[in-house]
Amino acid sequence: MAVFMDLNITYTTDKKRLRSVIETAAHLGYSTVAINYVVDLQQKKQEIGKPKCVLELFDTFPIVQGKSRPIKVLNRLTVVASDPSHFRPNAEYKAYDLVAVYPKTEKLFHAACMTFDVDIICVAVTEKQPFFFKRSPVNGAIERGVFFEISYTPAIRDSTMRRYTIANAISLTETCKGKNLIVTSGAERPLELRGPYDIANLGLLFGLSEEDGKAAISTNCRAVHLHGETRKTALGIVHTMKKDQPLTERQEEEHVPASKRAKLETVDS
Amino acid sequence: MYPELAKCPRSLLVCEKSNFEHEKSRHDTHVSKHYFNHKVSVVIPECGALSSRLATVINNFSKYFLVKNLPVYEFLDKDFLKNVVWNGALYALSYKTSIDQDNTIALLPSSQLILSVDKDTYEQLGLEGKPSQYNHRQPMRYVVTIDLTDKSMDPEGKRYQRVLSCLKERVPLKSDFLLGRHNSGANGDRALQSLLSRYQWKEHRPVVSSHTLKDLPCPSLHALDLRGDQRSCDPHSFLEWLGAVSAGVSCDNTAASFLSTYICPEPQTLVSQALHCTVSGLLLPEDIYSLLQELRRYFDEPKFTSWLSLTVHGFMDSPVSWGDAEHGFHKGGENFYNLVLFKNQDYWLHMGTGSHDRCPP
Amino acid sequence: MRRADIKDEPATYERLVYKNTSVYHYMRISLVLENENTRLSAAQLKQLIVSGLRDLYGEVGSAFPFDLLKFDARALTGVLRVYNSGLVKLWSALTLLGSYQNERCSFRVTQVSPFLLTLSGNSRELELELD
Amino acid sequence: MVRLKSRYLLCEVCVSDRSNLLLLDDRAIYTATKAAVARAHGDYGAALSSLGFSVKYLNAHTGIVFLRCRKSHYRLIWSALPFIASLENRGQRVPCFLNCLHVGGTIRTCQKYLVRYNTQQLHRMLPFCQSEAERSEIRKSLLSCTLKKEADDVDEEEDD
Repeated sequence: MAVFMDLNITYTTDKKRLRSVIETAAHLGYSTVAINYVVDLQQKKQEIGKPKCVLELFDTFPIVQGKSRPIKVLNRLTVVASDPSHFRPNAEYKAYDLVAVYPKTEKLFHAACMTFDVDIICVAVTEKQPFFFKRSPVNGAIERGVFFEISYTPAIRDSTMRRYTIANAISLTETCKGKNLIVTSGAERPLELRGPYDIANLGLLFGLSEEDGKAAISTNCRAVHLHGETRKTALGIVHTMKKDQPLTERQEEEHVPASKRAKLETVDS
Repeated sequence: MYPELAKCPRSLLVCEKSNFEHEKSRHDTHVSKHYFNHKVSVVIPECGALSSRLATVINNFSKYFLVKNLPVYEFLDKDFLKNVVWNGALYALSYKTSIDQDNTIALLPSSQLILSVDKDTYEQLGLEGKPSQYNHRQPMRYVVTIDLTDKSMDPEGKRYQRVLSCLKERVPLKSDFLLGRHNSGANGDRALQSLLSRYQWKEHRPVVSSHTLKDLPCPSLHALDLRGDQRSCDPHSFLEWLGAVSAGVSCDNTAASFLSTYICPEPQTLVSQALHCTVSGLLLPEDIYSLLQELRRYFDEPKFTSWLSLTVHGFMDSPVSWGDAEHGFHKGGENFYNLVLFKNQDYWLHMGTGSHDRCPP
Repeated sequence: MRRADIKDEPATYERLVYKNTSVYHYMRISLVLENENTRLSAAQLKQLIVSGLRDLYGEVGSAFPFDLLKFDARALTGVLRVYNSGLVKLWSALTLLGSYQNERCSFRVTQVSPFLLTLSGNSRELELELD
Repeated sequence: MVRLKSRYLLCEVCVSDRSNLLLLDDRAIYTATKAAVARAHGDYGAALSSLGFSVKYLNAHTGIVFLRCRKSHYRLIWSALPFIASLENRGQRVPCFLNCLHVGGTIRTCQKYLVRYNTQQLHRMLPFCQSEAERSEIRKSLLSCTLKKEADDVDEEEDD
């Protein structure tokens, strides 16, 4: 099992509030959070900008509750796509640690599952799912290592949204059988965050098993993070980093298969 | 209505009754095999203050150390191995590491080094281990057990060198540690001090607190009735009552009250006062055993109460519970035992664990 | 096993294994409110939880008893006891509760256990200083 | 490919004045059922029941309704049915209650049950007939009570 992560903290320009959300996340025991920049290209004057440098947020990052290390903050881009032209991976995407897409139509959902170079596919939680989750795209996404995301904050805010969240989540878990699912907050305020064990329990309402619920905030998020890294580093094969390795270690590593070695390198970073 | 929502995590409770003077009584092994204890609490009905002898035992609990950023390979230091580890009295547990999230490391007094590590660390480490029992779909956690007393782990041997290089060069595993040591030999002290001197550390004493409870409804227990058929209450109710006492939950409710319907289990008596004493920190089984022996002597003089209780909580994030049985954390990592001591040296032993744990021995 | 007539006979060995027989689960909770000056009584807290349960599970689904064993009105912390079958429902209702009298709030569940005893022995709360 | 299994609830709308039945339509039943589920089982129940729930068939003459829902939570809807006290359509309230006759895994088993049920009802009516014409009418209906003829049409199975 891996550390707990919340890969969706909604970005706000209110720096103080953003900071207090991240502090609360650390206090609740999340080891990694991602600040989410949502871009809806349907609306005017929306463009993908550079994310703010996370180092600007804090002088010293808050310490995770129950650990002796500080919280890790990532940047994430979410593209709301209602038209295939909206999703154009370019250099700007590279500045983000994670890339997510929120497909509005079935056609785009299919494309997101099968071809788009993304880490996360968002599932509608504020409206009734406009299409069914078909097994073949969902299985395709699972095979490609792309994860589906359900955010719980709208379910806290409003009773109708809560129904949509639960209904959409259940229809997704019926198709994906609890695999490749992450649960995130999407919080804008500290009081909208919930503790990791609470969310693991909430997973039962979404049709997940107890273990799957816990995986949805830990193991699966770790996989998303790794997937994001591999996307950044040319399929995870080529990755440059400074590291002095003693000769003995090199020799010993010889018996690790090539594919494994590549994986290890990304983990190190 | 919702079968999927009515389930809850598994829990286990093992209850035993026996007599301390029984030849085959295993109370000593149960106490000494529960390595990492975090809190001890004693409840003595009809008692106002700790007797001086009990107070001495409790205040003499061994002190322990918190060491910052201690690399694991330091445990394999030749001098340290010889003088401290092999003497079989060192308890080390990584501090502020969660068994369901982080790499957790423990050194048992049996000289077994247990590394409960995540998949990434395991793959890089290159030491042989086995997947954790509490893995889900794919193994994400592995447990590496290294027996430091094994012949192959002789400091001259090849395997020793390999383990050392893995822990030193491949993955320099380090963590904050809680260290506790029981018997102090001069050589051991020197070796331990030389290790500590290289890192940031601080000595801690177990924290003792005790208070007296007045007019407490108290279940009456009868040594022969463990099940609670007639003359005692059943084990779960008894433990619940003990929990209520520790947490300061009031028992005076009626069945109709809105807030709580909790009442003290039947049969009950009202005791005028009861002593509740707790010790917390890294508590060594040896100290707990001497506390147990002292508590047995409590009944040497005539007392009003017919029983007293001793509860020992284990560390929730320890990689082992009893002996080398793997321990995990699902929704809670409870592993504890409770001893009820009776006048005639009879005792009850309750051992409880949560969902990610083997059945207690 | 029981021999009522012989009083001081030492107990014979007996071992019982109870698997999942704990009827209750216990939760340690604390309530965080947006306005730190808002006060509420134990009864109001229980009422808040009951209404949260009713919203999420309706009149039929929320019809199960639970106890507020302890409540500290100053720190807004408490201990709940609930039947095993109601644990997931109660817990999720607490998670999804977001407001108290039009004020944002949040329940933090500190610990959940099948044994009340372990709520007072949480090793994750062991804080040691190093100075 | 795994099939999502369904359950069909065969219900009878019981009203005091049978002419009111003609006021009903699918929508009225649908909204009333959903509201009852939301009241009895809250947001969670409402969310669950919104999946795969539909009014498959309504016979406004006889008040026979087929409700379809997922097998995994048919109890949820079934248990909420007794809470329906009235149906509303175009501003008119019809006090009624729903009587669940049968729960089946396919429409066909429900249909078979319905035929049997209606045969029974016809038999019960036979002794109360006033005239020979009525009697022969019912006899005719009884003879036509078979699934073979109109396998996929429940509509004409009966009439009272």
